[in-house]
Amino acid sequence: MRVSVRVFARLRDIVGAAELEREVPAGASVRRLWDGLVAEFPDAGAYAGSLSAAVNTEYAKMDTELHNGDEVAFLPPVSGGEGVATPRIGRCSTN
Amino acid sequence: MRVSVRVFARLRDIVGAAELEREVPAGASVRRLWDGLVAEFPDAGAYAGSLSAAVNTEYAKMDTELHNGDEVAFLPPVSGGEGVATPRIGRCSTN
Amino acid sequence: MSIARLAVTTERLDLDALIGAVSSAVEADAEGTGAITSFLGLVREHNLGRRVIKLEYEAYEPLAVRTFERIADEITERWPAAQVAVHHRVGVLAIGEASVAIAAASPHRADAFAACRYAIERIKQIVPIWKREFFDGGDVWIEGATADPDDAAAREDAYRRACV
Amino acid sequence: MSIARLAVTTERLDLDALIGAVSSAVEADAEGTGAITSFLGLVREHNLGRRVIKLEYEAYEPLAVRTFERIADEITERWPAAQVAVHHRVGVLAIGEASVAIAAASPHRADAFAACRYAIERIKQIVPIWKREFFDGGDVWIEGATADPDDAAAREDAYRRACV
Repeated sequence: MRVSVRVFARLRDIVGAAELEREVPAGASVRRLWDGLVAEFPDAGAYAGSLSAAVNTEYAKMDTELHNGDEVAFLPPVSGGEGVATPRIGRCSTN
Repeated sequence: MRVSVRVFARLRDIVGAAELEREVPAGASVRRLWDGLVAEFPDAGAYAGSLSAAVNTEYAKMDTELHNGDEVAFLPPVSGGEGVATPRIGRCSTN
Repeated sequence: MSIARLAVTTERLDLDALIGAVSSAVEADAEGTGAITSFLGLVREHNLGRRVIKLEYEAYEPLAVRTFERIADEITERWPAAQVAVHHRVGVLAIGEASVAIAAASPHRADAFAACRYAIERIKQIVPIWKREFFDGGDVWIEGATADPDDAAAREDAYRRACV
Repeated sequence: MSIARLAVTTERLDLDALIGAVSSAVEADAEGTGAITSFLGLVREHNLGRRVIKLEYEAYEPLAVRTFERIADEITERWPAAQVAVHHRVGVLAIGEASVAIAAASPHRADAFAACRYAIERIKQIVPIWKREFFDGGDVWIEGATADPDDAAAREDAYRRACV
């Protein structure tokens, strides 16, 4: 069966494209698809411990089962919000 | 010596004017001036325990000594900020 | 156009102007503004079971502005990188109108939130502003805190509420 | 004019529009809006000793909007009377521009502050948005948190930061 794959940010840079189409066996999991990508793009393997995934624009687990036509997204660690990292300066003591 | 007196909010309603001029003896304190006002306007006495005072637009203590020409303000409890009292509804537990 | 950072006014409050003022103040320092928080206090239609028609705010303006300055100094002492602006409106306000606007800017968000919250807590404690509530059936002066800027316990309470 | 309360956009952020949106949402309920808080996250010129030239934000937009909805639901669960609006900008942003704008409204100020702070903490944890920092000498993707909306510890951490 066929699924589309979306990748973002540095993972997109590694893969060299924002969107791919890939064949996976019937019943394959998100992890199976990911492992295939890492085989193609070894640098992506660095995200093994910090990756998130979504299927059809919902967050999904790595063992989620895929279906023909699914859109699977692989998400490196996120950094929305302010423009840069934000440590604390003032004297609030517990935060 | 002569001082001007400003009163606000409900205290102004009690006194019936926003500003007064009063004679006080040399060396009189804010408290002496206040006691004179309470003698004139007994309802003002209700503020004995909750009053603040200012002399020449700086917060002052009741024992602050007055000088000729001072502007003395008597301030009932304040309520700046939002439009009404603001209790808590949500589930932050310590506030 | 430059506006007073701390003011009592009869005009409608302009939060954007306050945000602009605090933002440029922080940008003058080395790190730059990373976070701006704001607070608007609005006139609510219901209070203690009464239907409110309007509120009237009255200030002892010169002391109110000096007290805003004192609060800004307290904020600088606690959160040296933060800048605040406060405008409080006086006169008659309709339901939904803003009585107070606060903007706080800082390089980092924790300080901007704390400075903004601290400002409103202290305003309610010590700024000589009063409000009269006109409700269905009468009117009443709302009396809150005895204003004492030197009350360390009140200041600590504001700090506790501001600090996560 | 009615705007989307939760959005990813390439346009300059309009905090006033967000404030208007949350204010009318609360006013529809019985108590009315008494407090509106807001947060703006701006692009700072300095980060980790680097001089930043610009930032580029990228989003997985449909999931980002769904995740804003999840955060709004979490806020309703914790602070039933609060309403929030969030717009996050994507594309290239210059120093001083706002990347995220949040407005939170509630009958009472404690809830409005908490809801606003909770929103930005959760956004940083779980919304699929990334930023690339262009600095003097190169560029780097800033990677923060592994996004896991079901991570109870992360959610609790956001709650702790939001709650005074």
